[in-house]
Amino acid sequence: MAAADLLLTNYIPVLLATVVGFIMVITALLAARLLAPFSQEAGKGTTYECGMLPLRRASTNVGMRFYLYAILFVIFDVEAVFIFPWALSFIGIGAFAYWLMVIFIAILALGLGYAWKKGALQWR
Amino acid sequence: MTTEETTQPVADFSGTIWAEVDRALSGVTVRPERGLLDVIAHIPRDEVVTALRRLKTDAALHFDYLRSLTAIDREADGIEVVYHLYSTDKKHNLTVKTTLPTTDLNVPTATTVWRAANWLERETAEMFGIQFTGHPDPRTLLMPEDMTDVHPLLKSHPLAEIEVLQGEGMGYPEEGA
Amino acid sequence: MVTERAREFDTQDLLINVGPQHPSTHGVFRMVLEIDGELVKDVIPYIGYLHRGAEKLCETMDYRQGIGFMDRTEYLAAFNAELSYVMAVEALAGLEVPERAQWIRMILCELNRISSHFMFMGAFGVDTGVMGTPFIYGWREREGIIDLFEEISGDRMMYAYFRPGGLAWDVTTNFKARVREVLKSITQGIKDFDGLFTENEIFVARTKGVGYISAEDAIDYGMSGPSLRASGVPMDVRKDEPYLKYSEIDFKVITGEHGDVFDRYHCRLQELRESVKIIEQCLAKMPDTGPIMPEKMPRMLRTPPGEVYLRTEAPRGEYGVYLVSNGGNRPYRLKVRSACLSNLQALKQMSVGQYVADAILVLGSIDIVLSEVDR
Amino acid sequence: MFDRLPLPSQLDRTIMAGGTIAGLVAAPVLIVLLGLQITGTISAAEMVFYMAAGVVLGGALGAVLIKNIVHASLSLIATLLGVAALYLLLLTEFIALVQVLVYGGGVIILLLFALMMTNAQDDPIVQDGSQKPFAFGVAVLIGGVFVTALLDAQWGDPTAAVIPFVDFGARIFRDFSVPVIIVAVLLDIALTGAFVNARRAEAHDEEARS
Amino acid sequence: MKGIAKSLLTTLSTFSRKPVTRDYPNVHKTLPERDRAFPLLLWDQEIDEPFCTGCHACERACPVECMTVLMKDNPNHKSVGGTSSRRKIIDKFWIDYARCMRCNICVEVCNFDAIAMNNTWTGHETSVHDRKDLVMDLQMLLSQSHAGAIKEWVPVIGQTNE
Amino acid sequence: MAVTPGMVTTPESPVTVPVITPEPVEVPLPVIPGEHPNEAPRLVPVELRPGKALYKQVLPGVMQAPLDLLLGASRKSSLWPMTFGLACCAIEMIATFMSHYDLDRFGIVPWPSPRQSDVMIVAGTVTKKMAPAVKLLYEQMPNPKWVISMGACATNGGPYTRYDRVLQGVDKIIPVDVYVPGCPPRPEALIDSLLSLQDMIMEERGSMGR
Amino acid sequence: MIPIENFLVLSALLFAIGFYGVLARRSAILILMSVEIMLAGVAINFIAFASYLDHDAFSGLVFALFVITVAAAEVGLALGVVLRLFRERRTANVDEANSLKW
Amino acid sequence: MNTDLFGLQVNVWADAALRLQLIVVFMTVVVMGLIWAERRILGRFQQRIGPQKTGPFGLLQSVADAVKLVGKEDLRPKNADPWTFELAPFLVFIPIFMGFVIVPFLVGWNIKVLELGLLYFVAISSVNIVGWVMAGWGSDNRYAMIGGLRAAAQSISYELPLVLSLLAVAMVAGTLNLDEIVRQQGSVPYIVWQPMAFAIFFIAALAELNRAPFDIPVGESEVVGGPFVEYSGIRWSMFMLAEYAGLLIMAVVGASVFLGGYAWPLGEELGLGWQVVLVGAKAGLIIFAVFWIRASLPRLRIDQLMGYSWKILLPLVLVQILVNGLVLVYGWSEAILGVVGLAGVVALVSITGRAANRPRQIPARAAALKGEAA
Ligand code: SF4
Ligand code: SF4
Ligand code: SF4
Repeated sequence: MAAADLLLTNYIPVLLATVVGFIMVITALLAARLLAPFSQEAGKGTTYECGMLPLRRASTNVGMRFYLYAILFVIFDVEAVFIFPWALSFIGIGAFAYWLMVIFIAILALGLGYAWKKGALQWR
Repeated sequence: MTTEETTQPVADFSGTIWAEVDRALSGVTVRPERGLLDVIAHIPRDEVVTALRRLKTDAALHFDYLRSLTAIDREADGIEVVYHLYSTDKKHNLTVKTTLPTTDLNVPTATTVWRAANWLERETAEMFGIQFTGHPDPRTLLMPEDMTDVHPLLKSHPLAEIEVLQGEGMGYPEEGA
Repeated sequence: MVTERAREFDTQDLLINVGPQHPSTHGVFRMVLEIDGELVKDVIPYIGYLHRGAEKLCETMDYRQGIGFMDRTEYLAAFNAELSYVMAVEALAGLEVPERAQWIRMILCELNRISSHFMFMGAFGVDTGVMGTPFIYGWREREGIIDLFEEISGDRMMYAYFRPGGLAWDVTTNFKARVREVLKSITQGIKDFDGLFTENEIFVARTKGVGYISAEDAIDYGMSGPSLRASGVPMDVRKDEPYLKYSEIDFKVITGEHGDVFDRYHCRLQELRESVKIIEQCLAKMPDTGPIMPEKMPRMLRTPPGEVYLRTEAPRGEYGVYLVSNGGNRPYRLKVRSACLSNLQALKQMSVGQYVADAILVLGSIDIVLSEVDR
Repeated sequence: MFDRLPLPSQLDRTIMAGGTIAGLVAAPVLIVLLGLQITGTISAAEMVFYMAAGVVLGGALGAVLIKNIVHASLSLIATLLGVAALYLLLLTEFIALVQVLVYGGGVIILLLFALMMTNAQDDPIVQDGSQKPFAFGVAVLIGGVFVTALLDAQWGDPTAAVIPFVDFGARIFRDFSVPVIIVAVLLDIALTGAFVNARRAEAHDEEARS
Repeated sequence: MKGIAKSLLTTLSTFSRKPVTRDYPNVHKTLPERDRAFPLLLWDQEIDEPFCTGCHACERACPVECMTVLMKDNPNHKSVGGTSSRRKIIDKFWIDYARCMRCNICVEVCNFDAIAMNNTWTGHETSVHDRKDLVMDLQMLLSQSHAGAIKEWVPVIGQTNE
Repeated sequence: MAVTPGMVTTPESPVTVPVITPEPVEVPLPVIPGEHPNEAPRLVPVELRPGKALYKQVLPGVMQAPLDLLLGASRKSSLWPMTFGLACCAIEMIATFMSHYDLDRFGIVPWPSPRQSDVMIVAGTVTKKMAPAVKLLYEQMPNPKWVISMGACATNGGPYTRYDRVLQGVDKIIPVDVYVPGCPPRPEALIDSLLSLQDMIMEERGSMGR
Repeated sequence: MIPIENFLVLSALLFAIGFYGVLARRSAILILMSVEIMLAGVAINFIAFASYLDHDAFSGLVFALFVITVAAAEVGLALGVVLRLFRERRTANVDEANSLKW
Repeated sequence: MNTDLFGLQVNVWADAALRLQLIVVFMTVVVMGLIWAERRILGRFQQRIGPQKTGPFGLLQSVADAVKLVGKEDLRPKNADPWTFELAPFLVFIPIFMGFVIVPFLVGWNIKVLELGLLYFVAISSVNIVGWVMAGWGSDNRYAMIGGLRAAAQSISYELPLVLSLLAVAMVAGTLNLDEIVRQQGSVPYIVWQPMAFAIFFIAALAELNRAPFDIPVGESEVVGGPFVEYSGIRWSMFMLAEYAGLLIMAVVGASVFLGGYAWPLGEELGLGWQVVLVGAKAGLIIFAVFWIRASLPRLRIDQLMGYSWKILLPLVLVQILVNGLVLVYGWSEAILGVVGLAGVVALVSITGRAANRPRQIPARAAALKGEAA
């Protein structure tokens, strides 16, 4: 079998898993539809708010912190993306690749350090 | 029943802090009374907050702790507002009372003296219909927010009827049955 | 345009409604937290969801009938509540309580303090997020104490056992042995809690420096009990104005220094140990036999006109009963000075500027009993 | 009618209408694709390609057309994950997984946070700009030009080849060392830039509040 | 980390202990003698009639007013040729268990020792589907004592304030 | 209704019945006699609109029976109460969940949200201030749902009946399935009530479309 | 095997859709999303060429990787700008933010 | 395109479908078992019994719960956003389920051996967080909203330590193929060479699974169940299923990558029975530890939680990777790795302890706000 076919075959279960997962949820929902009683009572559609009627549509002022952490995550996620191929191949290339990665990580660590220093990691 | 009946002779204040209180409250109309465990000082309503502040700031008395604030409905004789004071370092007690006529239930707020008075006054206000003038947050405390005309602790406020759900023949029998 | 929008935006801080039905409000307390991100900007407490008129009803009850209602105002430490009430009646009526009854009252009250503190530990532990374990520890120890109470008084929570003048009936014959037995399991429980929390880094990180209140503020708000003592004010009615036999007992008033959540927790933990000590002393000093009621008790107790404000140290702080009599067999006016109400007032002071999670901890750390707050 | 039927409240009009339309559109396509596959006209890979392409294009269309921005971003997720499937079909396993890792986990969360900090707070519905028709024209033009050009060109019949992952890594770190460092610096700049921005915004908030 | 280890060990030690659970529906804990469930009326086994004379003392003393007492002339009184020395006897008696707060006051005020708190499990397992069923009438109040299951409530023997 | 004046009958008049003219009713708000006008509308009983399970409508009766049995059995073994303590009774309720009684043995575990709970244990005094919240929480529970009224207060106001801020029994606003007397009931009594609720569920399993 | 044209046409369409979004949308965040779509189209193109035509050099792959990387960085940075804009102007609409003196 | 399914030659599609069917059954059963076990174990930790009356030893408890949840009305609040609310269970559950594809249960019994299995695992497990945010946003509930945001913030913060700690092992193993990684541990499990990576993996896994002490998104005492407050019945049980399936996957992956899965200590040639016992025991150990921690530790606060990941775990795991690289590229002995790893664990412990025992202080901002409020 060609390498290409092999690769695609490998991912057949992944495709199927998506479908099966979907089917599972749908089946469960349908089963509930069949077995569960449904009614429309007056207060049922209200949002749970510890027994009080909700005041207005829930909206939230998401702190800037959440966003900062998300940026940090994206940046370091990308870093991880670079580390992955490196991790498996650097031995073959030798010390050069290793030190390249050290520099790479160091630069990013610098950024993290800067953010840390500036209090971006401090959740106030 | 009025408080006069329980008033002890004035000579009886030995061993209490009355002398100190009297000194601190010079200039304020105050009528002492010997209570069971401490001295009760009757102060007219207009002067009560001044007196309370003096009692708090006076170095020798230093009543920095408001134990309790409540009122007593004396029906025809008006409503008494009662302050129980305590000093956390001098460790002595004092009861301060002021009487409001039923026609005019107003008394200056003590929240300016102790923050502790805040909720206590709110409670007293809604329970007796007293107005604490100058109160920073005059909402109801225990009653629903839109019920400002019900004052359950007044003697005139009736108790509810017991709901009779007693099966056949389970109503209370007529008198003499 | 811009400024208008800005103003609009500023009022848009998220309001979350916590309670009246919320796992961590210990009953039907409700507070509205105004939060900015995760920080609490304002707390608006709402109480009164359990206002059921104990004071009003007691005005229609004779003194013995009122005891049951007192039980129910402070259901976690019913003995302590009963004690204040009956002592107020005794003070008004001028009754002398036999010595043995006083010792028994002391033991029972301290035991009740222990059980109440244990329940605090449990509920507080659950607030910090441990899955049930502390809750169960606390209730396990409480169950032991409750069993003892039940043997003595016949009920698990609402004992109705103290009477003006003494006790309703005598304790069981194996009382002392049973108390010792219970004390042993309590000691184990204290150890469990100590091990579970006191040094736990996460617990410490969550509680130290959180919910701070200074001694001055605490006094100004009229706080009392362990919540006040944690701020460093050694105010304890048992020491300052001893009642029962506390003057004959050697015990420390536990104070904290920092006035934060951890101190409030730790004060209670140490108070548990103190209470155990007190009970041990009481057991040693208590006479084995003797009367528990004064000789001549009227069938229907009447009090001379007068008034008394009687305070005792309940687990949550100063439980005061202000009793006004007009000479009948029932109070003319009864006011319960609730420690929780005053402690709760300081909630805003303590939790503003903290994280949402901390606000919950602060609420847990002042250990409220809603029926005492609302009565 | 909807009130009378013992319908669960959640199967309300939106979902029913949406689901019906989606089902009506998707079902025939799926059936055709399956039929083609079974009869051997197209390979399984091609079938998957068409499905993925449908998801990608549908998602992209949704992302640019839907008014509710949260829904638009949901739709974008479909596109980005579908693109990962396309990468897979292009036999680049690694890039596909990277796509899932970076976009599925990171960028989308970032976008959602940003959305929730802005419009989605109260009113997630946005109005599109007035240059819609113009934009439509330009887009059709560009798309048309590209597609005709692409279809016109003679691509021969090249076949895809699998690129071993290890070789790929070696290649990057041997031959592209300078770009890698540049990427690091770029990321750093993005990081600090974002922080500075966020800090300014926060400082502004403080000001506005006080 | 030491503290975390300590908490982990604490819970582990709990893990190794025996559960304290009482297997309730199968195992009933022995109730203490003084247990107070709900008030019951006692049956005078000697004369074969209730002790209760319907004197209303308990009814008046009950803080929650959950009792209703009706008395009648005792048909078994000596004066009419019976064996009992009770001139009056209980005619109808209701206690609303749904309202009773188990305060024991009715027991204390009764001069005839005619009422006692149920200290058996039957007094506790009383859940019903209709709250009217919680209003106990004379027959139900007497049945347990009549059968000999309940005699009198224990602490009354000791010193009480009556 | 009003009796129109001047309808006095004379012996000569054949009409002996006073004419009663209905007056137009203007106040749609239900008013409970003796209630504070602000409060009365909040205290009306919850409006029940029981729903039906689909299988009850589509399946023939024979096939329903095993499903009823299965559902009934599992519902009864997995009663999740909402943690809802109101007053003193709540302490005993919590005690019931604790190690000495351990309701988890019966599969009964408390959940904080009404959405995941099956049974509401009203443990304690329902004041009129709290009553709307109780009602709302009950309404927010998904069907099928049950209510246990625990303790004297929830059943009919208990010791506090005579205080007019207290609701005289929670069954004024929501339907109650099991009443547990006691003030507070022992934990065993609560377990007993849950067991009797389980029996009830098994008995009523066929009609349980609530 | 899937013909290469399929991928190329798809990428062109994606690019066009993204382009439409950039032009038609007013909310800055939505514009960024559209840019993401365009970049995805471009990356598909790169990879298609790399794996179909450039069997051993695969620079296209590396380029695609860099595209993804840069896109992520760009989103992070640009959203930062948008957020700041929003905080100061209370709007995320590019039309309203046309005066750049802040 | 045929492949080998337990000795039979079947079409790849059929093979995948069959194996997935097996997983569906297996997952359902194990998840139910896990829920039962959790309740029993937590019960023991609290000196009580746990489910007991439903079926023998309460074994049917989870079944009863599941059936009941199916027969429970399935609500959606009126104001909820229909699309997000409806789609959230799918988005949460499907990625978790897809994660099963690479889990190396036993020799030949995993669904597929992917060359980039580890990368696949980390990539796919990061997707479901979108579902959490959707559930939170769509419910129109403040608790849910806050819970969803917290979940997202927490998950992205701990994703990196998780990924990188797995990567550290992959470096030593020289492959991302999970099966291969397990096989290489025939004699020594990687926990010996990479103890710190394991510690970090465990902590990060706890956080990813929203398990105590990192359960702030679902913390009962704060947000009453987090993003799922408004979900009832079957949808809610989908979330639960996903949660426990995630726990299962994480435990098996952890057991395979660090504890040697089915290979250690006796090599992979063992019979199926022994392999089941080995994997079960190792995964069970991890799961037990999770439950144990749940019964003992308080919840962290959000700032502490985020800080812990970014300030402590991430730097440490980066150092671990660089050290691994150094040792590997210069061909030093693996023992160095073990020693360094142990030192790392010590560092982790002491830094954690130090971080927790900061001196008490009132934050300046809190003080300022307090002034405002007073
Ligand atoms: S029980 Fe006792 S007090 Fe009550 S009516 Fe009968 S005899 Fe009188
Ligand atoms: S026990 Fe108390 S409440 Fe109950 S009937 Fe007797 S007196 Fe009334
Ligand atoms: S029934 Fe009794 S114990 Fe229960 S809430 Fe009411 S007063 Fe408290």
